[in-house]
Amino acid sequence: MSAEVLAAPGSTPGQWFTRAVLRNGPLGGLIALTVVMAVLSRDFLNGQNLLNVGVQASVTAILAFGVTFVIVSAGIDLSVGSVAALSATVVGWAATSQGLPVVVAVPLGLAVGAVAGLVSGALVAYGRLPAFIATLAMLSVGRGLALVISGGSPIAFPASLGRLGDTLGGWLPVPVLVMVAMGAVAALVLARTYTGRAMFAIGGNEEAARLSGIDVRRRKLVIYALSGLFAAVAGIVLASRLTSAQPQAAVGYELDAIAAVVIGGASLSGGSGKASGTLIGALILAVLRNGLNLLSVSAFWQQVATGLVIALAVLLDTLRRRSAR
Amino acid sequence: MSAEVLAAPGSTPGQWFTRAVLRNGPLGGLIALTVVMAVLSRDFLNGQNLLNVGVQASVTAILAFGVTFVIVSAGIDLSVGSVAALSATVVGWAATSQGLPVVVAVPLGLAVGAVAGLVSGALVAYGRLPAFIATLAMLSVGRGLALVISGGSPIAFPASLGRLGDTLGGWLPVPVLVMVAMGAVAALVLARTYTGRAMFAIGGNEEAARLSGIDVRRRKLVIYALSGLFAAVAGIVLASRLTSAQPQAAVGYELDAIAAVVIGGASLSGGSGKASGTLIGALILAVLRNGLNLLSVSAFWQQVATGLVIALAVLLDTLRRRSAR
Amino acid sequence: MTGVNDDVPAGGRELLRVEGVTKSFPGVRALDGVDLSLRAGEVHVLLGENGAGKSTLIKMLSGAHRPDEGRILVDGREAVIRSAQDAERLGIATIHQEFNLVPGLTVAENIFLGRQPRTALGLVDRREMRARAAELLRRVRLDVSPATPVAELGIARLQMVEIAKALSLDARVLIMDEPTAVLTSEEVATLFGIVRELREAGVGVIFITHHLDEIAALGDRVTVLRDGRSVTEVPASTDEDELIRLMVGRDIAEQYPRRRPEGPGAPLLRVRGLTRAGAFADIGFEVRAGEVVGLAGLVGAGRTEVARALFGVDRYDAGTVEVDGRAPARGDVRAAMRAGLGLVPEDRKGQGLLLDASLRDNLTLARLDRDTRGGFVDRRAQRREAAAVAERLKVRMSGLEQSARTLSGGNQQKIVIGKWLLAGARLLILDEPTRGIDVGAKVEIYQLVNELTAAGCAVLMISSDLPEVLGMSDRVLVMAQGRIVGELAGEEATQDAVMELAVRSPGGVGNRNESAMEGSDVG
Amino acid sequence: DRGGHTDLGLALSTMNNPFFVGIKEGAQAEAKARGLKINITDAQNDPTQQINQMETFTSQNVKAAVINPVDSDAAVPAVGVANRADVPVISIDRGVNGGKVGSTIASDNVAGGRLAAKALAEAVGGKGKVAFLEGLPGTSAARERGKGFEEGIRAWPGIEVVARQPADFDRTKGMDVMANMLQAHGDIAGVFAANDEMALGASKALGSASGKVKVVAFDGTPDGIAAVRDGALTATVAQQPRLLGKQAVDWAVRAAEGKPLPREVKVPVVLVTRENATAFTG
Ligand SMILES: Nc1ncnc2c1ncn2[C@@H]1O[C@H](COP(=O)(O)OP(=O)(O)OP(=O)(O)O)[C@@H](O)[C@H]1O
Ligand SMILES: Nc1ncnc2c1ncn2[C@@H]1O[C@H](COP(=O)(O)OP(=O)(O)OP(=O)(O)O)[C@@H](O)[C@H]1O
Ligand SMILES: [Mg+2]
Ligand SMILES: [Mg+2]
Repeated sequence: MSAEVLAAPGSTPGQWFTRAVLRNGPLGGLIALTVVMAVLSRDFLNGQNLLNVGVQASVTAILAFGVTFVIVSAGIDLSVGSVAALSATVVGWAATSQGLPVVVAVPLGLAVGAVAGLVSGALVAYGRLPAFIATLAMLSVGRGLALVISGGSPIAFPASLGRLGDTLGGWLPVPVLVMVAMGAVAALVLARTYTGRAMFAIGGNEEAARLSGIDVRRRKLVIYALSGLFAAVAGIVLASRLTSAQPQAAVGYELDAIAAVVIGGASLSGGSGKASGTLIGALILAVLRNGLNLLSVSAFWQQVATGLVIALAVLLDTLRRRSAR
Repeated sequence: MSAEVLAAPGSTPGQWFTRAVLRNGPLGGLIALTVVMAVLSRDFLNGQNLLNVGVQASVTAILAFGVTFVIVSAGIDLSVGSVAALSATVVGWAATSQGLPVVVAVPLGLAVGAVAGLVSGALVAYGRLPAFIATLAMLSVGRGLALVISGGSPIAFPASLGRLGDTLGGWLPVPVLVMVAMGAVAALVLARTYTGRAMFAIGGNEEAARLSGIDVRRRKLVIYALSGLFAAVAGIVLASRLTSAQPQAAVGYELDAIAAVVIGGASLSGGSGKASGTLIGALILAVLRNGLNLLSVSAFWQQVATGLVIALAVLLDTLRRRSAR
Repeated sequence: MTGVNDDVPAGGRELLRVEGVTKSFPGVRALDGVDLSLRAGEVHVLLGENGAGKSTLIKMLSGAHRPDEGRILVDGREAVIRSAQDAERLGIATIHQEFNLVPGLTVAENIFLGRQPRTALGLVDRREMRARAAELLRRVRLDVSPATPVAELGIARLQMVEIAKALSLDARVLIMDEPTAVLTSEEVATLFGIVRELREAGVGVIFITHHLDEIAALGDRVTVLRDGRSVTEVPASTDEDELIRLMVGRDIAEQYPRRRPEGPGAPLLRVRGLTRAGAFADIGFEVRAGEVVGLAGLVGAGRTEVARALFGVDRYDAGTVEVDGRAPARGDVRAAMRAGLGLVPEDRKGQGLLLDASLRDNLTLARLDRDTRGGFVDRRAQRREAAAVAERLKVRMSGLEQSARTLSGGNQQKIVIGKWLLAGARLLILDEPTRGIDVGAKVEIYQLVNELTAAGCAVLMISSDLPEVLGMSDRVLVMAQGRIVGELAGEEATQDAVMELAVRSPGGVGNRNESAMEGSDVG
Repeated sequence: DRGGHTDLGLALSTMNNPFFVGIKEGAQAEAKARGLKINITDAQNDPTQQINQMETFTSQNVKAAVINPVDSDAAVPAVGVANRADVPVISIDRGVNGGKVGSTIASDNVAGGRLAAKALAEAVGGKGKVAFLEGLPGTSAARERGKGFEEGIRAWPGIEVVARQPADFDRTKGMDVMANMLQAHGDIAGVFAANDEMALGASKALGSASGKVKVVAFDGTPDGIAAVRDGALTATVAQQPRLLGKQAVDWAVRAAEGKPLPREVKVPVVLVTRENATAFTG
């Protein structure tokens, strides 16, 4: 629905704008915000800055793709920020402190992310913990382990991995490429795989999914493991950008990731959500932060503005849906 | 159910213990944790330290009582930490910077908390935002406003209010008294008031509540306003303990408060919850932190342990309910 | 329609056998040593009151529950059915009493949920899935696109999707738990046709229903459950009174015991020109004190929408509603309640009950305001009131603190009605009041309706169960496509007359095919 | 041994920054050398937790406590806890605005800010546009370093601070905020970042321009020093966290023994530039 065509012949620009926003939901919100920023700051709308926005969105977006799986299946994952930091720390520890080759260190980091997700998933599926609590516990445990492994200090990232944070051909940032690739994977998983469709079924009606022969518990393991895996990728991209694994990186990113998913049109009660929407949600947050920095808005007011825009973006989407009825 | 008598004649202490924990749910968890801490540290079980635990639980508990209202009605409130800081900042600003008398400043701070809750409530009830998003926005806005009002610096609290953080008769800490009083109010609200019963009805089945003549939207306003009001009280107690209002106080306390409510036996899907359970939940968290500090557990491992205990406490409660069936 | 099976000793070899199965839930022994057997090519009807254990029994066969004791044999070999997948492997397909559909997914995906066809790459093959779904939809005569999200379908169509889903399994044993409860006669006829085809093909069918007339029409054998025990097994040709006696353990003199009070009273409800674009138009009627007015029509005729608009749940675009001469504000449930209206919604669990709350809280919910003084609720008064009304309605419960979820369907419905009695409603709108409720409990609800009208209240009864509408109403209004197309007073109201109006479009041209009329014979 | 006995308590404000980890390590090493048992806690920047932790220390009957205040005002009640239990208190890195504190051992943040201003001004040749990456709003380190920097830079009329944005002491945010600032101010000559972490992020954002744009930082963490050595950072105002930690234990022991204490112990800040970076050890 958010992909409907912008067709509104014979109307004033104002009407056109309102309609465009209302029709296209999250995308409309992104466009509106972009227009506002472009009008307010002449530095906003240039290629380099837009690439910056892309880079700045990348980590949140990759985290948010993983969280989309969980939210579509009516769960929630508060642990992704911690898991990202833990995975990156493990990569740094393996590659730098233990001197393992990168081709071993990276899969190890990804595995750690997936296992952290698996543990949360097991607590949810077999321990019947509410997802909020299971992943809150993992938030705490993951961060603690990252600190333990690193001794609290950043670990340098091998130079070869640093390239993940760089640009290709001097202009195309690799984090943006990774974001797009992970987004494509997420879209494919959601739309076309057995596990993806099971996410919608579990989120829409868990009992029905179970009675239709879906092994709900095993699927939940896979769902949370995927979220952990995406978090690990995000953590590695983040550390590559910084060329060091920071045990205290990505604190609080889980809320940004969840906000991105919901701004992108998913429902927290499960059963709906799209990778494209999530990408748009992450871009909205990045445009907002970038624009507020460009406008030199005071630090304190930035927080106020961020809150207002999050509320407004979701409000617009809610309005759109109601008017679409 | 959690108040059942501990009667288990003719069994080994081990069996008795398991049974006591399983029968009494959150209370059992608290007792078990206390016993473990008392065994591990000889400093734990003395009067002064236990009063310390009470004080240390007080702010989380007061926040959590407010969050209980919201969770019982199947909502969630992520903004309570920010709102607590905002309210305390307003009190400090009014009393110290503006020289208003305390009897004006405190009601003003309480009003600010209630209004912040009201705004979240309006976004949820009339704007149809998911509670997670509405209160996430308020988390950001509230913190920003606290920083704006204070200019980013702590504001001294008037001496008369400092007494709220002190002890009575040289031993009885006032925060503990406030906690008990607010707990009693919360219990009364939940069990005996129109709004309290409406919380259970809305949380149990919102559509059925609406079709039975409960004005769901207006009640939601009241529910979130109450949560904001409790947050304001917690903020004032916190600032009194610190003798200054800190705009960056209580960051992340919302997760502790929610964890306390859930550990206390409430369901995040609404319709159940008790003030006594919430108190126990807050005490479990405080005993855990106090005990880990007493045991000189390294800061990094403390985070791991905290996560494990949160998961374990809720797991035990889930087990108990399943075995009670 | 006569049963084709009366004289044919139906069925071949035994497909399924249940021996001494027992199942307990906390506080309830739902099944106690139940035996059952199913042969290939027979329709075996399970009959019993609400809460007798029918659904629990079939849940053992579908893998939703495990028996505490006893065994299940499939093809003579003992089978352990742990999950829906196990059941599927054994060739058992089940249509559960509760819908098991995912609202956000399409019809095609719901049909193939968990078993989607895949492409060579292991991805879901949507084209194949839609093609196969379209085939199944044709078979159940459901005219919707496989790409429609099921959230957009009405309750009857949902049931047909469930049936298509079960058929897609090509099972040897097909279990149907009250499939006809939400269907109109037209769809019931389609369903019966399908079941007969399956029987010819040697499929064994377990069929649960509260509509006794369907038993002779479709069944071969009947097993009667009472209080979790299998009481007896009789041929399906056993007459209805005898079946009722076996089921409830006593005779029920009259299935529709309507007693009309002397003379119509003053008008209680007056509706004029009520319209909401896209839902209903120009609805006008009157209900007088002491009357039961039936509102009949095909599913989707707009009856529920009208009820919701009257009660202030939804807004309306035009028209007036007067209760006792006063007009409650539009779209305001509380105003409607103050005026004396009460609504027993069609979706009992979704809209009528707080399933996990106590019976006391459920019963007193609609009078919470009145039990509140200065912000505080008089809990003792609530308990007293709830106890009194529960006693008056003869609710079968272990106590007022029992949760509503654990009551049987009939008792749940009594709780919803009790709520409105306590709220002091004088005009009660009952939307599908006896859907899924057993004969015994139905009669108790009808007696309650009599008591209400005798006390000067009135009832507007929406029902898709034609015998019920005819048996209990003093007047019948018929709706079609959002309009009232006719009113039939007591003696003119016959099934044929109602159906003729119901299938007629408001313009006056009949647009339904013959099967609707044929289906109406079933009743 | 049921927790055994504990001699000293060290209540750190946070461990989410290598600087504080340095203090911890310095203190731990010194305590070990003296055969003392020390309980080191992390308040995660929450002053309330700090009170709780001081209460824990008194429950453990420590002989002296060291506090690294989250906030100078909000630490007063925490110090009060120790005062009431007659446990002597040393404060480290930041002062306490009340209560009875034996000694305050600190590197001077305001003076450090001034030093940074001077270093930056000299590095850019006394004129041009500069940007300022602020610390986490509301924290005392952010305030004091900012104050020192603003005071110091005022002495250089040729220099204009064109942008001022918080990056919360966080490396990622430092990078993103710097990138955004560069969009609006492509012509800046220098940056002051209120800690090394933000500076390292900023220097990444500057990328190829990092040679031309001078970055002055604060803290002197191992990563920061290394970056100065490589030329990615122009200079950093180094505190000496290990030394701070060591001295805290020294003075705490003296306090426990009832020996007289100086009110203030200033651990000097050192401007680390490319020249002295190799020699510097925190
Ligand atoms: N999950 C459960 N937990 C507790 N009690 C249950 C559960 N499921 C069923 N029961 C109880 O078991 C008994 C049998 O219920 P069941 O649903 O099998 O009845 P039924 O014959 O299908 O009734 P109906 O005609 O209303 O569908 C009832 O007393 C019911 O309340
Ligand atoms: N939530 C909805 N969204 C869209 N259309 C709906 C919705 N609910 C009902 N409808 C449509 O409105 C029309 C009237 O439906 P309604 O449920 O009022 O019929 P009814 O006569 O009460 O039938 P029933 O026998 O199912 O109660 C139908 O065409 C139905 O499909
Ligand atoms: Mg049943
Ligand atoms: Mg209806």
